[in-house]
Amino acid sequence: MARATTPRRKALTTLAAWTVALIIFFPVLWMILTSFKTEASAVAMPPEFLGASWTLENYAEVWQRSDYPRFFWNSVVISVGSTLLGLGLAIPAAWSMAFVPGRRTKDLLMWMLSTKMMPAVAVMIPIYLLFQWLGIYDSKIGLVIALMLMNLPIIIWMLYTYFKEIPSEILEAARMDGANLWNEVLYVLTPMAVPGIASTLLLNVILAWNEAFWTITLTTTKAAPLSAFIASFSAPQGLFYAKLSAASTMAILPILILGWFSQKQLVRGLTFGAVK
Amino acid sequence: MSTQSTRFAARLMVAPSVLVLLVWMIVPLGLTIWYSFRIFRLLSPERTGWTYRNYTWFFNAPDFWLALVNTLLLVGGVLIITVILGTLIALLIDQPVHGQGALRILVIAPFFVMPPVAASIWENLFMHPQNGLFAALSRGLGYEPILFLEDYPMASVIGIVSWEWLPFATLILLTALQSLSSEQLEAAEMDGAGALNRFRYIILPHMTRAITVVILIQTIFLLGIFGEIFTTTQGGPGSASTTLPYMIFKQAIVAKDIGRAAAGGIIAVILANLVAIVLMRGIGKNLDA
Amino acid sequence: MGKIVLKSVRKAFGEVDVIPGLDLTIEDGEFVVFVGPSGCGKSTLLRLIAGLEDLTSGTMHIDAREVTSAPPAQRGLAMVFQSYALYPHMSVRKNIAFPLKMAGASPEEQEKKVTAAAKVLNLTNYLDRRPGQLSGGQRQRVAIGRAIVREPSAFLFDEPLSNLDAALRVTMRQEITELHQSLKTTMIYVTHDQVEAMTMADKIVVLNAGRIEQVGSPMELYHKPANTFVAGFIGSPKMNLIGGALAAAEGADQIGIRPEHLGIVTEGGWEGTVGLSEHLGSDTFLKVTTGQAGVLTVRAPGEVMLRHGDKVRLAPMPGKLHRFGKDGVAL
Amino acid sequence: MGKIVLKSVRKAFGEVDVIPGLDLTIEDGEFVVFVGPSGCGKSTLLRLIAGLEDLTSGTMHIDAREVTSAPPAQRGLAMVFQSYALYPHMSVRKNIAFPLKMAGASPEEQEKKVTAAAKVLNLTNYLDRRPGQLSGGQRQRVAIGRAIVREPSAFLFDEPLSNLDAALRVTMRQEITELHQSLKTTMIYVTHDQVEAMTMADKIVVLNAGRIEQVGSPMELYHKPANTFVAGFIGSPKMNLIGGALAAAEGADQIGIRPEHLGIVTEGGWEGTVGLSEHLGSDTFLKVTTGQAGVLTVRAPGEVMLRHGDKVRLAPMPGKLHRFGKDGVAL
Amino acid sequence: ETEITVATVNNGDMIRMQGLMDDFYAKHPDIKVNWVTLEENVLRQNVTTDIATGGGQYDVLTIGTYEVPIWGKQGWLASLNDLPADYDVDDLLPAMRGGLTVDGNLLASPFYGESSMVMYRTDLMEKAGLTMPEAPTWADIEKAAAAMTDRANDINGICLRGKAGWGENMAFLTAMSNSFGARWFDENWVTQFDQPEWKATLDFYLNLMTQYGPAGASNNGFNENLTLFNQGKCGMWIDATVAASFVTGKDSTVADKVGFALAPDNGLGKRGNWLWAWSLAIPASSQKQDAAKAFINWATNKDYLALVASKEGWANVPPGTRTSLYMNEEYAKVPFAKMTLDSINAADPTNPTVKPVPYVGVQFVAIPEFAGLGTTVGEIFSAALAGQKTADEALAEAQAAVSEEMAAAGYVK
Ligand SMILES: Nc1ncnc2c1ncn2[C@@H]1O[C@H](COP(=O)(O)OP(=O)(O)OP(=O)(O)O)[C@@H](O)[C@H]1O
Ligand SMILES: Nc1ncnc2c1ncn2[C@@H]1O[C@H](COP(=O)(O)OP(=O)(O)OP(=O)(O)O)[C@@H](O)[C@H]1O
Ligand SMILES: [Mg+2]
Ligand SMILES: [Mg+2]
Repeated sequence: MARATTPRRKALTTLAAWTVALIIFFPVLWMILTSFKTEASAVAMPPEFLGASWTLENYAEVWQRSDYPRFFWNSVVISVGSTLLGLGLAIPAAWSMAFVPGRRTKDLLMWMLSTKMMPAVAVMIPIYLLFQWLGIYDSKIGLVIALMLMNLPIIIWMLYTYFKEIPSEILEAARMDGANLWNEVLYVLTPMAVPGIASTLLLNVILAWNEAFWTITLTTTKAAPLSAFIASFSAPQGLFYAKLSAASTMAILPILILGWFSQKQLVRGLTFGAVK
Repeated sequence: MSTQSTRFAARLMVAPSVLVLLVWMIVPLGLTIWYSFRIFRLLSPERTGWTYRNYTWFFNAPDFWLALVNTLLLVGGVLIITVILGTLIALLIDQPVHGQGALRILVIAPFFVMPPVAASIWENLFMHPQNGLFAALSRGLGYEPILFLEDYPMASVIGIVSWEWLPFATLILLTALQSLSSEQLEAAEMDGAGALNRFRYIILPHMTRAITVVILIQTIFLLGIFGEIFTTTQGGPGSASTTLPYMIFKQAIVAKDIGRAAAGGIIAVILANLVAIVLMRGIGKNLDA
Repeated sequence: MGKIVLKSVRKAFGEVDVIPGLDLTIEDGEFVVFVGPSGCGKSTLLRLIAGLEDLTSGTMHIDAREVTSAPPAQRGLAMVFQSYALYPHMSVRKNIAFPLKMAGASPEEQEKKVTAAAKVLNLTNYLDRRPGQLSGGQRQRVAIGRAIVREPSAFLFDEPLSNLDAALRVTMRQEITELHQSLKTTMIYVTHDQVEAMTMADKIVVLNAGRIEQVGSPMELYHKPANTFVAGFIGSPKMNLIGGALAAAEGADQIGIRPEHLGIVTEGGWEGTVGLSEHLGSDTFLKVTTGQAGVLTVRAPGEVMLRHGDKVRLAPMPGKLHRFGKDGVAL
Repeated sequence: MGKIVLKSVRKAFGEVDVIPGLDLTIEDGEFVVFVGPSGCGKSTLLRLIAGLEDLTSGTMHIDAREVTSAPPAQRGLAMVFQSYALYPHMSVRKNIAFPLKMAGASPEEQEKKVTAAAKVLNLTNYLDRRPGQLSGGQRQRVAIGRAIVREPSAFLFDEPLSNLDAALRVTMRQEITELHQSLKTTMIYVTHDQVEAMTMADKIVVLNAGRIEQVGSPMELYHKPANTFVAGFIGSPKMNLIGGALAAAEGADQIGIRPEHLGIVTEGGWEGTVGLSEHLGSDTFLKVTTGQAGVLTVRAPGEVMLRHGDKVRLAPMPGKLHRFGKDGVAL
Repeated sequence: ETEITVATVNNGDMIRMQGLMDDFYAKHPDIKVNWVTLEENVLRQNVTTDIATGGGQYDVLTIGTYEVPIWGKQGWLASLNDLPADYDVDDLLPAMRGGLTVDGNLLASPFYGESSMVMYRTDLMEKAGLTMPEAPTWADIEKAAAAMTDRANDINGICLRGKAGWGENMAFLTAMSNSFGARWFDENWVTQFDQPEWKATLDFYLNLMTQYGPAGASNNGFNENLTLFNQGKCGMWIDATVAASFVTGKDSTVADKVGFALAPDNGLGKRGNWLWAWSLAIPASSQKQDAAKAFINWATNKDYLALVASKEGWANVPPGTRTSLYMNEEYAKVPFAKMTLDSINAADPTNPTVKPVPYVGVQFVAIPEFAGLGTTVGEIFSAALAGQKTADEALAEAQAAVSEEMAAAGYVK
């Protein structure tokens, strides 16, 4: 909007927004803080804030104990790969459903989502056997495909919503300007939907990054991502909060950084001023 | 703008997605239906044969109906919390504030935490009656600590899952907010609508599609949740916080009874479809327009 | 290069029959203007021609090639949308260059043509802005720019000048006319502006509720409207229609006389009282309530200073009467 | 109820000074029309008054109350946006009823007023459609309907009739004029249409690049333009401006004569050759290239059938000459 | 070069082994080991799926005492009888070896073994004017718990497992029930939860916990109780012997005030302690049996114990597998060494309780159905602990659920 907010109002909203954000963020913050405490200090009662004994030991141990870079790299390949592959399939599909809706479009959308209805544990054995049989068990490509299929409905759904916001006249204009379908999607639709595509991308990278059932069930060593790394730190015998926190912090840090860099895209609103 | 040629192109462009999803659905679904009528225990491969008892076992299980109710409670509770809070937070962080970028990252950060880790953070660092921060807080205020997981297991699980999914809702709703043309808001302002009315009559209707999407997507995810329950309450005490997916989880992972798990899966699919149909009836029309 | 033939074209949106059935031939190189009341289907017809909507039934040919179901890109037409439909994420320069880019023009050529178009359209200073930062008229000019940079087989304009000021509108009108004369490309033009319709068109198509009321040259429509609808629609202020005895005397059901064909006389004619008088400077429009002929609109010279309540006598100029039969059709 | 006073109002978008500084008083109950070339800042000025944009500097009062930084809702104004700004998710009925609903009107009252407005605006059949299913003109009418149903202290119209056909435009023009006469509410109206500006305005404000060139009644502007800019802008086709010897003979730097004030004579005057001739039916516009006075536009009667290349003699009507000094200011 | 994939649980001893691989590579330069380290439940799920479907992803598995007899019966595990002589099979603790041998074949080699025992706070006992016998009875425990409970200072007399699960509360309760003379099934696989022994067990447990236990105990497992004990909030804790090294370790606030005693009995000749080992086994389907055997030999050999001792000290040697370790004078200096050995020796998997049973296992029943059954019963008992049902209701429910499953699985005709 063209009106500037008053500094007072801005200060108030800032205060409110930061309070809410910190409340929401607090558990994560607490986990990060815990990761720098000794195990004893981590569970100390009453909780220790400033007086805690800080240490980097947990990180050192976690780093030493397992091959973090390998897990990390697998996570990157799997989550980014599956998301990009998914986007490649989903953008055209979402385009058709948003701009050329038929009578069945809504049913189709719903059906796509319904492919996610089967509880993972119930299909574990069938999928496991399938992967063994196809020879893609414990391979990155296998996981890329699995996670892509898992998230494809979500990607399509999200893109569908964002595409729906774009006035179809602009696409028509492109068509009149001689753009073929490909150009229409590439030069007009995609750039206009950038914020939507960016949040879809981020959310799906996160979903894939955090997926902890299939990634563990379908891997052993070669393709195991950070979820397996985490599973090697949770709940062993003994005190573990600090180390688990350190491992978790290491697992979310990359994605936190990715979020940081992509937030500009995520939050950029487009002015659709060119259409009445 | 739907013409013959675009319609043809459109079919062509959905085809790959439909095809892969079809395979992805049919093969496991077919196998699962097959298994659901088989006696198939991983650890007793010598016992085989056809049976319908995998299904009857669920219906006869004393906690089955409770689990159904809990499943719906979980889905409904989390949906209500995330959609309402998500909308409010999206509105708040859509305002011009200092440090907007950092702020937004903080708000979506919970989504970055892997579900098992999130559950264990909440269980151990917050809700634990002896070591948790909440306990420390209530002791500090002179109250007995609340036994979250023992006395309010479902509410606790709903709380944890809501915390995990709040960023998802917030982010989608925020993106939707940003596509609202400022001219409409200006027009409403000229028409004498105050902030509340602008929200109710302009912003909210604009966001209905996004809210619908949040509801549908989350419903599908939430209908399958079991990890958080396993980490925190183990479905208990007793079966107070057992959900259908958690029942299936126990059959598949603990008891290794694949036949029963498959039957449970089929029941879950039917339940999910029912929920989806109800939802589509109720809010599906928000998807077009 | 651009003969367009529509045969029994019908278009319905769901239940609503927007165009119930229509035949039209547009000759190569013609400048055709569609006029008609708001909501009569002008934009829809244009979109059908463009290929942005499917015909519900009927066929369409461009240069003897059937294009009934060809996609827009294959029809080689350029269009200026009523709602502009600019690309919000591209600068004005990129907006205008887009069709060239799609046609595979080299960057230099693009730049050359964009610069030329911008000059014509008074947009040179705005080339690097985004559409969101432009005024309504500026946006409309960008939309025109986007259409004229390439060489389509026909242009489709949907009220392209409605947001421009009079001066610019005159300039743009002349630019488009010149463009037409130099390119000899078929142009189809929707407008509400009488001046535009009358001055630019080779042929005017008057539409009403999706039907063609009359097709003809501007002068034909002005001088020989086929029916009362066209008579009332072409010419501003609109033709006075008079029924009753006066019409019967002429052997018609209704007679029509344009405001500019009513003279203020001192003797004879119809006596009346001035109601509203609108002063435009160049002209004065009077609403005169007469005994015999009802309320008549009169165009008087700008100097006429008659006021509310004054008595005047009006006489139709000889030979300017139009006669219509019972069904409104011209006799 | 609606006196609006702007003092040293300035508005800049970043670097661009759209309105460099402007004083304007609009009396209560006045009908003020803003005209000016596209992009001169009309819409911006309207938005400033509405409170939709912040002033960069200056002050603004409505009825002696300072509103410089009051939010729009507190100013009690109604506005029709150039881009309509309809609520896409509401039916036409709900769109129009929205301001009433916000004002807490009862459902019956809403229904009554909406029905009445719809009738005036020819929208009765469309009340249950969504804006997306309407034609451009229909949308514009809905926007007007939304503004007129309630009783604001002033109306702001941004080119409200630009997408309507001539007939409807005349009707709407009269409706708005009548509305003004019955309500006596201040109205600020932006238009590109000469006829609208001349017939509706109590006072016309001519803007150019964010500056006021002249404020006055339509007849003042027509008969006594303050400078060449106003002279050229008011009146269509625009006034012929002639420099050189002819002007010097009148003791001016430039002289101006409107096309309607040039007579076609057989003797004397300036001899010239007809270039373009535009036939509107009611009138014919001729471009005549003369030796002494350059190219002149002439409005001749519709019957005049002069054609390209014909020789004519033109003479200015007595007393209709305008004289301008060096800086373009009227003498 | 042969690559083998070893699946291990993520506990301290296993992690330590991964740090000592240089020694293995020095001895076997032609073998490369890929580790899959996972949390217990996840590991169990993955290896079970793999072995049951013949996936063949792993060459060496870490499995528990519960799985060995069941998998062995299916023929899924390769025999380890042909390990080289320096493995010294006879050195294994007899209780351990017995539990891992099926039909005369040693199917898994114990890497680390444990039992359960009582850990108590010497300072609190002293304050209460009590002494803990070496081999206490349940009555002693109750008395001590009552004496040590000090709600005002947030000290609970006793902490016990309450979290539902066959490996959580049911491991403890099943072991405890042995000392009360209870059993899961009689010789004909008839479910026994309706018998007075079980009622006595559960009543005692519930009474103890509600009176002297911590709040919210129905969610406490090993880790939660360990934390509580280390924070000084428990007077006693009966749990795995391995906990001894933690409660006396650096993260404990009560490290120097901990005493140990054998798990309690009721004078019926059986103590309430369990027997568990994490063992290494080779799937019958593995293509790399030789390399896998070489690895197992290295990891569970006497030399390995010496290796750990030399690198990390005797306190960190994986306990509970070999007689020779307990003969070692150095190791005898470790405070809880003897108590561990005595506890292990006090458990007899083939003859766990007072009355005869048709199954193997101290704190479990080595049949495939047990994981499901144990978890179901665990939930019921956990609900009872949370106060949601009475002991009688819980036992009746357990009886019904278990007997129905057993009938369905064909144990009882
Ligand atoms: N998608 C639609 N669904 C239903 N009716 C529609 C749709 N689009 C247009 N219409 C209706 O079709 C009729 C013709 O619309 P069209 O846009 O062609 O009018 P127009 O002649 O261009 O009017 P204007 O001069 O106001 O732009 C209108 O009555 C309009 O309400
Ligand atoms: N957001 C903006 N940022 C920068 N410049 C702007 C912005 N909005 C408008 N302008 C510029 O301000 C000037 C005035 O715009 P305005 O919309 O007021 O023109 P207008 O007189 O209404 O024109 P029109 O008759 O074409 O609607 C134009 O040159 C326009 O490009
Ligand atoms: Mg139109
Ligand atoms: Mg404007």
